Amino acid sequence: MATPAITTTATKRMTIREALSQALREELNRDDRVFLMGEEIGVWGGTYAVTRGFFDEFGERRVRDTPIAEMVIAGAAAGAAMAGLRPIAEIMTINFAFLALDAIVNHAAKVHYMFGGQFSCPLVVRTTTGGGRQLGATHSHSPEIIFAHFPGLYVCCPATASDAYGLLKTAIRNDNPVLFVEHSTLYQKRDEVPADDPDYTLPVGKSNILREGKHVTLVSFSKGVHICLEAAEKLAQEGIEAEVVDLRWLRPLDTDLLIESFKKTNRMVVVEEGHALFGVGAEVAAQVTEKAFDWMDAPIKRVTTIDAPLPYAREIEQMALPDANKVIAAVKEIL
Amino acid sequence: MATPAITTTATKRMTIREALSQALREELNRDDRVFLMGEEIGVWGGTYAVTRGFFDEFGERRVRDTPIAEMVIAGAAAGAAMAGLRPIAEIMTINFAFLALDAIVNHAAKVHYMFGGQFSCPLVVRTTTGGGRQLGATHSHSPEIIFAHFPGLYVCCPATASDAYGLLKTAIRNDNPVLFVEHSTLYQKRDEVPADDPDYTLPVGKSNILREGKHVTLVSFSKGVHICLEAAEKLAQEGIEAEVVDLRWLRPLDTDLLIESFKKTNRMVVVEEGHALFGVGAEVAAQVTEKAFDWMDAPIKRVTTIDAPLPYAREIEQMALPDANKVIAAVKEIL
Amino acid sequence: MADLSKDELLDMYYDMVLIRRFEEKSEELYQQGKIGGFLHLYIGQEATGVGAIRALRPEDHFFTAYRDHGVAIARGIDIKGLMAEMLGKSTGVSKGKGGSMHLASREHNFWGGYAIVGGHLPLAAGVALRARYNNEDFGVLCMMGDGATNIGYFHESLNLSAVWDLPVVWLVENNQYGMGTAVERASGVTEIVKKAAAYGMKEGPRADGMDVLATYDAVKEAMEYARRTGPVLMEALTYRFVGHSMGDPERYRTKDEVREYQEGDPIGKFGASLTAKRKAKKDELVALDKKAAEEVEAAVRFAEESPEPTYEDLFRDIYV
Amino acid sequence: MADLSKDELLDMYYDMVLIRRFEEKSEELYQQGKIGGFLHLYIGQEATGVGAIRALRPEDHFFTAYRDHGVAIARGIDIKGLMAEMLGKSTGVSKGKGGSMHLASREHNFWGGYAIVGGHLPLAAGVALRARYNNEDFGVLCMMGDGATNIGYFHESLNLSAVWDLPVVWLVENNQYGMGTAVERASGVTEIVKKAAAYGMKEGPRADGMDVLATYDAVKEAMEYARRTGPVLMEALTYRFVGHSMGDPERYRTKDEVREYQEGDPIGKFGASLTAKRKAKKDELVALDKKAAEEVEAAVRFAEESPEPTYEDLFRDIYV
Ligand SMILES: Cc1ncc(C[n+]2csc(CCOP(=O)(O)OP(=O)(O)O)c2C)c(N)n1
Ligand SMILES: Cc1ncc(C[n+]2csc(CCOP(=O)(O)OP(=O)(O)O)c2C)c(N)n1
Ligand SMILES: [Mg+2]
Ligand SMILES: [Mg+2]
Repeated sequence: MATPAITTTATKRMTIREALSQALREELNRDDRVFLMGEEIGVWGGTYAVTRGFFDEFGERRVRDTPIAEMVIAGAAAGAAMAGLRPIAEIMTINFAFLALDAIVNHAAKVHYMFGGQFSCPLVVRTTTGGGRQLGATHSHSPEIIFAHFPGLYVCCPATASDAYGLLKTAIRNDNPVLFVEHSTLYQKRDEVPADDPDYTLPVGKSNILREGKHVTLVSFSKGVHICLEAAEKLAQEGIEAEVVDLRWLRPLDTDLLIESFKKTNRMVVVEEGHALFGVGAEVAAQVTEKAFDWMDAPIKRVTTIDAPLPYAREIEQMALPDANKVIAAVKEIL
Repeated sequence: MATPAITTTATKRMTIREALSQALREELNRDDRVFLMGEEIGVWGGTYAVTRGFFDEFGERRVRDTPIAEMVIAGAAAGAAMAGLRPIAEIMTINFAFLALDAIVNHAAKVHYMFGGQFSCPLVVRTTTGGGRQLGATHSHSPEIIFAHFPGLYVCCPATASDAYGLLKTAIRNDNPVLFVEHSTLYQKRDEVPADDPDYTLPVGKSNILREGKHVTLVSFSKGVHICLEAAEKLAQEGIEAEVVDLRWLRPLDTDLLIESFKKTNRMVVVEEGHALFGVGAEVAAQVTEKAFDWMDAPIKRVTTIDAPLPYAREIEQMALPDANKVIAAVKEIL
Repeated sequence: MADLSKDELLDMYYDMVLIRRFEEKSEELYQQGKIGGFLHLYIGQEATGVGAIRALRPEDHFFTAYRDHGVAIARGIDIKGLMAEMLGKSTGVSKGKGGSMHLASREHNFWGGYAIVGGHLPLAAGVALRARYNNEDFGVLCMMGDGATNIGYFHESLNLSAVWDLPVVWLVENNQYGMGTAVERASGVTEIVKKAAAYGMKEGPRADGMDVLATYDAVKEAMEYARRTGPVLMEALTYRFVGHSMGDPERYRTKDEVREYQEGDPIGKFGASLTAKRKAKKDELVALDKKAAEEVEAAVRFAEESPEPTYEDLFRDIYV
Repeated sequence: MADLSKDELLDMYYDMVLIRRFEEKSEELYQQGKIGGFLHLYIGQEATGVGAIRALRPEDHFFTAYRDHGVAIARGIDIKGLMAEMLGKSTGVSKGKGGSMHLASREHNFWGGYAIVGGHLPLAAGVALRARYNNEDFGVLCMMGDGATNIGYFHESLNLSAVWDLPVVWLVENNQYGMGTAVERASGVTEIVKKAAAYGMKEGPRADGMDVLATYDAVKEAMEYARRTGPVLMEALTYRFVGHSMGDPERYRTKDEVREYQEGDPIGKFGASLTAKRKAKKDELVALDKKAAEEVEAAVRFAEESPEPTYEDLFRDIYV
């Protein structure tokens, strides 16, 4: 197991939402340079209620409601970061971050390099991703790869409450711009979060093995991790032991653990909620073929959202998304 | 060879710039619904001179200079397309298309689906891509994949004058939104273009074999194709025969020809000017492992721009980009 | 009462009531889990939508954001297809793919419901461009919320429309909040029509959006100007009586504030003025009320009985 | 002559001349292939840059677009590091990675040179936010071209600065064209300061950007207002005597128009007024001219002799 052993510290069971709130609250308390800005994070309490109560607790200096203006939310936060503050900008959903792509990729992620290292941009952009909520084609994207493609940025996609807690702190304390992508259907997921170490962080760009197994390696991030765990559970009942790797970060993309795992299992399924074309599965497959070619017993399978926009109607939307059954089917194809 | 045999028609030797101009001129003359809009396409004559003279020839109704406002250039063109016109919007470079990502991906590419097929959006967005011109980090991206990831859109990346001519006509006459990506350093490339058929078009989503060979398959698109051809030429001198596949389109992505080729050569190098992570090489490698696993004698290699922003300084910028020598080195690693 | 006949006035009243019943029913169906996604109700804003749409000619075109049920009804789209859409059925106006936020009907020149704030503004400019390009005599009415006037799309679209003299009425439904953010917390200027000055554009009126006839008159005049001359930016001052969408904690306004506005209910007010001005008798209005409720029930039945889209439909209409 | 001493006035004159010589030299080096990429010269606009920058305090901050050499020089950045940057050398202010469009110097609070039109406006707002957040007494001067005022970034940034009372002077260098597009072909309003009305923002003056002291006075006053109260939108009316960048076919304006402006050359005009008002003798100015030429030559020598960045540098400074 690659996770820093958290068994030595006291833990508390909480939801991802609570873990994120706690991380934010602690960081706001720790460092006056840290502040939040974004749509509906203040008076409303956050559309996903992560910042509920913060406006009263920290006041409007630290918790800043903004106009609906994603370009300047990301861009002004980047400027404040360059000037020495530690902004956490919230873009309500990653779909709206399309409008902030230039500010994030061409500005936040480039100023350090482009000016020869004179400026840094310790910015966190928090946002939510994912389909499955009947929001239709424009509101259901999982397009993390279009950000993670670009050097200069980090992209972090936590799947559990303890990771959400540790990784958000990592992101806030890191001196580089980080796109921090939460999954809109995971906020109620619960697990054990370190409870006595306000300095608990996790390393940048390190993946994690969440379940050990020897027959097949399942690789994912964000919600896909839970799909993999569910599939692994069911596969175990048939005697198939799946190892589950949580990438945690799409940039830097750590393929060491999964390749190690693959060298043991010789089989792999990559699961993601984005579309397949130029997706995470593609990259993982390419790296595995390149670095572990001699261990390949079967092609690497990908389980993704189908190659269509997401529709509104409930049933067919669910059919379009990855799920445990599709993962199980993919595993069986290559076993 | 998969290209429609153009030897039966008369041809004329011209540059990509001339081929594009001619295609545009012919389509403007053929169909009054076709018009151009974009920055500096009129009075200036186009920053890459593709539309030089058009403003005088067709007038400001058909050749419309716009403010510097990429969101509305793409978005208003999409609206005009929905209303039955056939706009060709020009975004000066694909870097500026970051600002139009939402208009292109969330609107142009989604209206047909999202409203149950009621509207169509026969829009062409022409733009230029590529590094190597000392323009620095924000102006040197080759981010085609971030558009091609999304269903609802077509992405076309011609490499030769005859393709530029035929594919641009295809794009204009097609009823779907097409991002048409020209390479800023290829405008002076010359080849034979069909000269007596104003209805010459090429199929959507069909790749093309530009050189036959049996030892290795080189796959690319846009400028990478010329890098591959140069590499193939040099390899031939050493007795290594490389087959060169031009993808032409990144969406739909046609992997039939390259897989066929791979089944013959059992070795492949994919070349692209974008960054590697989640790039075209990743996708091709993933598909080949999946569909031609039994023919794999070696891992698939990728030659891409390095994983760093592009710098200004000439020499090191060139070092950062793919070139024929890197392709040759990659080939030799897997032979 | 404007230039409207008794029948037209009663039609407008009926539309307002129909919207109200439709929205109440939608809320119920949402709570039953039959409608999913986000649901943005039009309750309180009926006068704006009905007055504005009524000012259009059939050949005019219309765009709005996700708060689109009311205007879709006002435009005369059969509520069966609307309700079916909300329930995600294949008989819905968008075949169940769009949902509540993406109602559209090509035959009504009703281009939809768009859920990216400001994203439809350039599309509206593009449709308006056709009028100039082909020298056609139509205008485009593009509605948006107050919050949408702070996004880049607004700026680029209004400016282009001004430079190209496009026939668009940019109608801001100023309901005083974008989600929970009051206009003055989001916009440097609270009189949104003042933004016209940045484009040398005609500054239209700030119409009383709780008064259907005032809105009608103002939009009609603006549309005439737009068709003939060029774009207009105007407002309708209105208020939503319910949350932004389902599950809004409504911490940003007081119950008293809401109550005060509810007392000026646009439907009640319009009904009262119709009877006062002897355009309608009380029982005529009551009958219309009943008819609306029945029409909504029938629509729900239709929607409930309609088939869902199938797996195959997922792959239809991605490309032409 | 404003509140400036003789030394300061001569300094300003020197800066303007130094910019002119630097730019002429740059053009030459571009033609020799020693400078690459795009090159946007400041010739004709010197008075705007020098007047505006001189109005800043050292603790104020500065942002501009890609037409940045002139202002970098005016801000007192050693031209050796600037010229080395233009030649892509590792001794350049941005270590050869930024080039002509991305000059910056942290120690001068000179945040660069940005090549995405409008992209630096939110960054400037963000730096200004620090002043309010920490209750610090500085302002931010953010320059942009006339063409940049039509992009979404402009709208969102100006609005946010207004809502948050940020200490920014938004200074539009109105040289009448964005590339080849005249202001009136790109903007619904040609008096760009009128756009302030959309944000309830202070409308600053349209200063004579060909007059260094007029620009100085106007920016100084605006900066004082900004530091104390909030943002200002102002213009400097100026003109570029040369093409937008190298290789501009200049089909969009006549030679006569250019000649007319050249007759009002800001350097000649300022020099003449200095001698007329007995602030300087003619030969003092000639001496400064000569000194500037020598300084430029020395900078070129420095740059040419400097090493290029190496392959390893490609991978430096991607992340902190
Ligand atoms: C680009 C974008 N950013 C954020 C959102 C989330 N969002 C949906 S509605 C809304 C408020 C819009 O307010 P307003 O324009 O006043 O319209 P109203 O809901 O009051 O009708 C927000 C922030 C979005 N859909 N799109
Ligand atoms: C977003 C974006 N679109 C287009 C361009 C290409 N471009 C570079 S400079 C320029 C003109 C800008 O004009 P203006 O703002 O008036 O500045 P000036 O060059 O006159 O100083 C354009 C269109 C760009 N760099 N960025
Ligand atoms: Mg509102
Ligand atoms: Mg200009």
